[in-house]
Amino acid sequence: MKLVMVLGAALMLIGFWGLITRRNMIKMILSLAIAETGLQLIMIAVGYINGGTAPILDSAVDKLSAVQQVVDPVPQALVLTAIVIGVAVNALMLTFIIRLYQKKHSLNISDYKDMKW
Amino acid sequence: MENILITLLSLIILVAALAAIYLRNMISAILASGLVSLFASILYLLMAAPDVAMTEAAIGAGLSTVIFLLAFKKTRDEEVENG
Amino acid sequence: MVRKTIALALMSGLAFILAFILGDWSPMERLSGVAYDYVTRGAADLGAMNLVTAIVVTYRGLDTLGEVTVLFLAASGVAVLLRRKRDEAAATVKIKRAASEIVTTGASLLSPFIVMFGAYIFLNGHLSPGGGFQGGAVIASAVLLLFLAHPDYKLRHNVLNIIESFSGFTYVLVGLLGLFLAGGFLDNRFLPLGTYGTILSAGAIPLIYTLIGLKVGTELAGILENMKGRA
Amino acid sequence: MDGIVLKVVYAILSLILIFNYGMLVIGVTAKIVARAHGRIGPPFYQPYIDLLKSISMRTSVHHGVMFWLGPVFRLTGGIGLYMLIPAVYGSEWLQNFSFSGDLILVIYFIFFGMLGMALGAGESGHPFSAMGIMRGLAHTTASEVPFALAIIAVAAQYHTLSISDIVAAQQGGIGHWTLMTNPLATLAGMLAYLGMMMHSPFDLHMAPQEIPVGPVTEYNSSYLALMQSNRSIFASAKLILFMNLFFGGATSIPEMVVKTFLIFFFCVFVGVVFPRFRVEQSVRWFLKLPTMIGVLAVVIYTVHG
Amino acid sequence: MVNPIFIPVAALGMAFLLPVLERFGRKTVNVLFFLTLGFFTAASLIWLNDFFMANSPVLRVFTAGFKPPLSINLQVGSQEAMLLAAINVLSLAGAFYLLPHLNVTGLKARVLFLLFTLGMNGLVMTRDIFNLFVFLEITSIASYALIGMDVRLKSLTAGFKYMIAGSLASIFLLFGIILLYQASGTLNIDGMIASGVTLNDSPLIQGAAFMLFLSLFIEMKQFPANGWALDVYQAAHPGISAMISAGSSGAIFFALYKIFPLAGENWYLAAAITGSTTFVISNLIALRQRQVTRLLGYSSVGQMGLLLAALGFGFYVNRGRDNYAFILAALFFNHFFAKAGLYWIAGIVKKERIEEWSALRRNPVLLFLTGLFILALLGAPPFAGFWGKWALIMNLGREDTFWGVALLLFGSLLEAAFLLRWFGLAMRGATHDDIQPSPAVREIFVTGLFALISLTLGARFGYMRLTADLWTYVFPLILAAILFLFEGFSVYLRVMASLVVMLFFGFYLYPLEQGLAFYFSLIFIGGGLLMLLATLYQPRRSAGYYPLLVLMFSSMAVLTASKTQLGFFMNWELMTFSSYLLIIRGKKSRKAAWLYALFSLGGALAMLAGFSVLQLIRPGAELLADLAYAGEYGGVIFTLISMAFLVKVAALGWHIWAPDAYAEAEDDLTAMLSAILSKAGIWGLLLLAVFMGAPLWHSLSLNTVLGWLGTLTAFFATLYAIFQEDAKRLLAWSSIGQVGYIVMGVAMMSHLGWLAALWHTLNHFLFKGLLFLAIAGVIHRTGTRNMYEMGGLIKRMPFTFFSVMIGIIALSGVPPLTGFGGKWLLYEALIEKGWYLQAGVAFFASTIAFLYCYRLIHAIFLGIPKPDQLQVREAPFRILFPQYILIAFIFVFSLKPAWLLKPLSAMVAPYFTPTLGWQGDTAVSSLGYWNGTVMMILVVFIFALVLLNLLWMSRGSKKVKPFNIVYAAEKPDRPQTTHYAWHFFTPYQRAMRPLLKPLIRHFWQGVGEWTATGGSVLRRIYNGNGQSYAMLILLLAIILFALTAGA
Repeated sequence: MKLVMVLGAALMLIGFWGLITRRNMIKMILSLAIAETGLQLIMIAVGYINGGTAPILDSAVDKLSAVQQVVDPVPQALVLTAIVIGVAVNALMLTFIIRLYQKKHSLNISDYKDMKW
Repeated sequence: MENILITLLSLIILVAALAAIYLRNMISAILASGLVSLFASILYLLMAAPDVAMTEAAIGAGLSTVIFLLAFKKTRDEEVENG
Repeated sequence: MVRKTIALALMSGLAFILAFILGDWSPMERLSGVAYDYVTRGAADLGAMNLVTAIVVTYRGLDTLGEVTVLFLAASGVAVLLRRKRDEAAATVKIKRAASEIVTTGASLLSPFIVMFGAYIFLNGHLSPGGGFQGGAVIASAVLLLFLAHPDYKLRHNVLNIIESFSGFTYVLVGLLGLFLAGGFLDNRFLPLGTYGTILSAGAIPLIYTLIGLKVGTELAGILENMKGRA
Repeated sequence: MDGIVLKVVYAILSLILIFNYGMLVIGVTAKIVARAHGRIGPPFYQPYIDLLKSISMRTSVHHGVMFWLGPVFRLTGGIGLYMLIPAVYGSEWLQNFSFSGDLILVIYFIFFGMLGMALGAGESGHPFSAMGIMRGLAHTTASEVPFALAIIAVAAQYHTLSISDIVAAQQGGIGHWTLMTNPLATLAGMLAYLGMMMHSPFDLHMAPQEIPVGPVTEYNSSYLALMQSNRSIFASAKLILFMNLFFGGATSIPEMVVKTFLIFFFCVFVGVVFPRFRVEQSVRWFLKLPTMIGVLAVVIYTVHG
Repeated sequence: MVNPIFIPVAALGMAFLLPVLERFGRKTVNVLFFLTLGFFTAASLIWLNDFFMANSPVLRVFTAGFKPPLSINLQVGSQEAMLLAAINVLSLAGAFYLLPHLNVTGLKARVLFLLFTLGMNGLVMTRDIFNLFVFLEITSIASYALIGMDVRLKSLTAGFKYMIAGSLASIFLLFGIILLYQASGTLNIDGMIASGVTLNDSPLIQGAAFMLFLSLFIEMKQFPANGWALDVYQAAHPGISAMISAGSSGAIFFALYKIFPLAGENWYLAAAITGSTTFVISNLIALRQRQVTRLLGYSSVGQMGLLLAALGFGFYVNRGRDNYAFILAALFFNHFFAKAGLYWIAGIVKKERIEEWSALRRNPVLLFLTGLFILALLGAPPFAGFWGKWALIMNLGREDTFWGVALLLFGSLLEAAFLLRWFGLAMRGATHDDIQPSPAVREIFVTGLFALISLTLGARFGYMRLTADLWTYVFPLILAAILFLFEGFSVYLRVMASLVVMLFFGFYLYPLEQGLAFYFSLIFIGGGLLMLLATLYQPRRSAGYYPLLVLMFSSMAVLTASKTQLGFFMNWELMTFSSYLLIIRGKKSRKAAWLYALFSLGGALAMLAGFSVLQLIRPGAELLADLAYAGEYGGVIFTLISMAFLVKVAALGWHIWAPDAYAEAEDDLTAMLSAILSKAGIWGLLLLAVFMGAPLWHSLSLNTVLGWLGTLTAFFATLYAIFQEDAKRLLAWSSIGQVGYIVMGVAMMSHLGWLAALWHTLNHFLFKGLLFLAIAGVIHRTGTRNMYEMGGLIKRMPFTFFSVMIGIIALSGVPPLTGFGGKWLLYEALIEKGWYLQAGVAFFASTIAFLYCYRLIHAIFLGIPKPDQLQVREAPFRILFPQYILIAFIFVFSLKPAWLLKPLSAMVAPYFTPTLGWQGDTAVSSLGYWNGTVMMILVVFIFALVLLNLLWMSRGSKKVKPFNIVYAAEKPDRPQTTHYAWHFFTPYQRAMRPLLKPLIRHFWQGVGEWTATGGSVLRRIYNGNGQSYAMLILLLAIILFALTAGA
């Protein structure tokens, strides 16, 4: 699972890199989304137990010995929430971009420097 | 076997992520980021997280991509209109 | 160039930090802490097979309510931001190219089934993977399909609004029922836990997940509609 | 009560003495200077004549209350100053009112007359009188500095500010004079004295040649008379002060006359030799050499503790 | 008791339902909206009452019927109740304020607002860390939408930048949460704290803490990751900014406070460093800011930094939060209400640039509220910030954390600089247009409500701090409040009321004081009464004048009765602020008042630092008398505390404010400043000397330094005085110089020296009051302060002339009037002490004083009258009357110096063995003697004699008119250049040129410019690019990592 951990960290770094180097605002949001995905991978990896099964106590998993079999359900619950929240925020951000675009007809973040200092 | 799959997926995800950032064509970039989510959801499945996998596939890969595309369309349409 | 250099420096710093933190990370060996409790007593407590569902809907129900709220907020925010003044709306009316007939017909045929599928997902949330959010997203994709097929398709606002409000409000009410009839806010046990493993089990979990599914579906649909822009 | 009446009587006698002495010193000095220049010069009683002339002038004008009061202040200042200085050491009737204040009082009282004078002249409205006053005041502030330093050095030396005590400490021969025991202070004091006498080369504010009108010429008749009387009293008082401070004081009237005359002649002599300074020149001059000497005198005692 | 779960229930139920209810009309929606907010407020107020009045147990809510850590739990205890009450009151008031804005953007805006409120409530109540994240998201998303909802370019841009920052922060937060979860196996905050998991220093756990706190530091808008916040504050609707700056920042701060026990020691320090740096730097950058809302943004960010610093220090130095709860609460609520109020006012005024705020001038209510909130932000008493700052600095001192003291005090000074400049422009800026702010009743109501809350909170916090002599310390405020009721009545009534309350206060203080304290309070109160009488000469007085005057005088009097450091400092600040508010009433006194306030505050902060050093050596010391135990730190403490006093006496180096302030303040006020206010500094120096004696700095006696300072002040100020053209400025310099003599006297630490100082204190009050009042009368009649524009007024204003003449004779120290007494005592003392050189310089100074004395009286009263002043009348009786009372005192003490000197001698006797004896009326020192009585009689006698003589001799004298000089057919461009009174002492100036270089002014100007330049360089990092802001956030991450990883 270390591999997923590394992947998650790499995705986060790629996301941050995109965030601070891409001038296009949609790209910036995309980068953020990628970073979020990376983080979610990390979260799931944290909850993973080698060889564990999904935390669903169906016929495959014995209710009594479940503790030895299933992976940690808590990170999964958290990621579930995180994904939805992430999409919600992304949607709102994109809305901002649409509105901004209507004002200045540019997607370049450095065109929006009216306020500074 | 599983490890090889995970490695493969990881590579694909990384490439897709880099593509999402570096592709000039915005639609391709958005689709690439959708791919990231999609393959991530497969990873989730492999990591015994089917709930998350479903969510990621439906919301992260599906809806999210659509929203990006819609937003992109909105910011291009008007450019044409006003251009 | 300077910017790039700075960015590179920042990234290497960040990479170092991540490496430092995750360097000696090792996967969990076995369940501990609260997860242990959830796994050992979750099924007995709540009667849900899917432990993630048990956590999402009941144990950490407040989070989920908050999550729904976040989505609701985002939808409201998108709506507020993209609201059109009357004159603005009139000015941008334009004829959009209609999709091909196959697509149109297909969409009309498919969308009820997709909605059904969504409903299935959230109704079985306590038994199998999936739940309100996934189901809601699926429902929203039905709406998306309709949009694709009919570019000037208008949602029936009132219906959508009422469903959204109703499901949200009921969700809160159900939570209150938990408070008054059972152990606490969002406690699912004010309804009988039923037979373990059947669809009508796990107390109010299916009910709550249904409400969430409806709410999420309508909210996502709302977002999509607003982003698409009303013609 | 008896004591006070006696003191007043003594004071009046002392005043009469010093007034005439001052008149004579001025007259004699004028004569000597004239001789030195190779002129005949006025008679030594010329000051008396001038005074009488002023008093008996028919035409008399004034510019207002302050103008009117100016000479009064001036003469009060002169008389008051004299009253605060014991003229002759050991003589009961020439002690004046020196019991009412020490050196500090004396040096501050010098300003009383000046201020009144300046106010009076100011009211005349003539720009030149204002200018003269400006110069005089500016000059005084500078020349008083080394003097004050000298006084401080003397006070530090004798651990007293009482003039009588300072004189007492100098009794017993020339070797005990401040001149000998504290030459730096004496030097600073005597340089300051040149300025304080407002005699040439430090007499720009009087400026009899360049400026045809000034504070003194603004005044006439009886006003001028008051000022003339003051000049004799005030000058003598200052002479006596310097004598007391630096030259051992006097135990008898003749000693006083000799000593003060010599001191006065010192300044007359300097005035004959040196040309006149401009205001800023004289201010700077006083703030440089004499002040440095004074500071040195003071620092010695500061260091000694 | 209301179950806390009903807050989210009500909020969500209503939010979900509102879209359906829209069809019933806006009114219904509004009613329901406000009902919900009202419910929040009511519930939290009930909790507040329960916890503070009824001591109820902490409310704990377990959702889902399971105990934590299985389920999420909410908690409401006393701290939460306070926060909730504040937040919900803010929301209710803010919604009321924002009502038109919400109406414009439609129904959904109400939903956003409601959920925003819910988010803040949740942040406060929840005890689950992931739930915290959810509520943080709710709050953030609601605020993004609220910011952007007016779809203006600026607010959209700002909102977008905020969202990027917020997204980054939430990524970090989530990262931290999951790592913490892995380490502790729980998400419950209490559980985590209890498990002590973060004490482990494995990289994973340290990384978890790092991510967690990094995220919250970003949300707390810490430097340099705060560019987005500034844009938000600038661009958003001020009503929204108020909600964010006070509400959500506050809630986030509380969240941080909640989880801070998770932090390890390295984080305590990191928080302290980051917070104080943010505080200093944002205030520094704000110096160059002209945009009101952005200025407030910098201030908000700075305040967040202060809070974070206080939190960090609290743990760092104290290893616990007990002492710091008070501090945090005070600082927090102070900022909370004041900043919200200021944003609201900004929304009412609708002027972007601070220069345009002069429009406030005609709206006293708004001006009053603005001033009140600014004072609160500056930590003026009685606002909560004052108590918080005091306690914080004292605690830091106790814990030997002086770099914190230095940073925080420096930051406070910078904050004062820009806030007061803004206030000055509002109060006295040039008016640009006539568009007046037209506040709605609604807006004024909520702003006024917050002002009231600020005051009440201040009183509450003060009540907790002022344990001893409470009534004495707050008396001045009560008096001012009483007088406030008389505003709007005629001047006579107001003066009468002022006199009555001051007299009452005098009677109250009378039994409390003796000795020196009595003497000074006599000057403060008695002098105040006299000066109050003099104010009658101006028939019209703007609002607030008398309350402030009484506040100034009575707080000065309290200084003499203060036993505790806090009481002293409080009244010192009261005096400073009231005098600042008085000075700024002068027509052109904006800059002067600003300088005055800055120097005074700088001094006051130094005093604070001094007291905090004392805490180090004597922890918990509250009494002024504890200064006596300063020991080896005596030198430092003395130096620091004396700064405040040196500023007030305008000692050389700290005098920059004085000439301008004295010159530009209203004429009668100048008399009070010079005659009375400067004595407060003298009182302070005496106090220091009483308690600390003559402390050493290494081997140098600080009293020698002080002595030289006084000497040089006397000298240079006098020198400057003679070259002034403005009568008030001349007297101002003179005043500085004269007080320099008093400082010398105090510094001598001997019986005679103190006698000299005390004598001169009263005497300076008498003659400088006299002179300034007389000049006020002249200015009143002639309308000019330039002396060369006057002349010959002796004929038109003889009574005033007499006043001035007596004044300058007393000033110059010419016998026989009182001035000489001071000089005599001073020189006797100096020579006795062995300060010969100082005596020489002092003497030089006092001779120079003749020049300006003469200048003053000559240029104004003598010489030729100006053609346009031929009809000038004598000054009004109402201003002459107090002058003649002063003259009467001068004569009495001239004739019988013993009447004053003997009691003074008795007052000084407890401290030094008397070296001044008496023989009848003759005062005898170890060196000399002085009989003022005989002197007076002698001079009067001789004077009378000579006068009679002249009267007789000049009986035929004729009065003639003075002649005028002519311009010889030439009309000069600047007629004054041909006037002899113009540049009167030019030759002297030439002679003194080397001494006249304004080195000190240049020094301070340099300090100011370099500071401002520093600000403008630093603010370049806020280049407006959202992407750069993201980079700065990552930079903060790296900085924080470097700061914390070392441990």
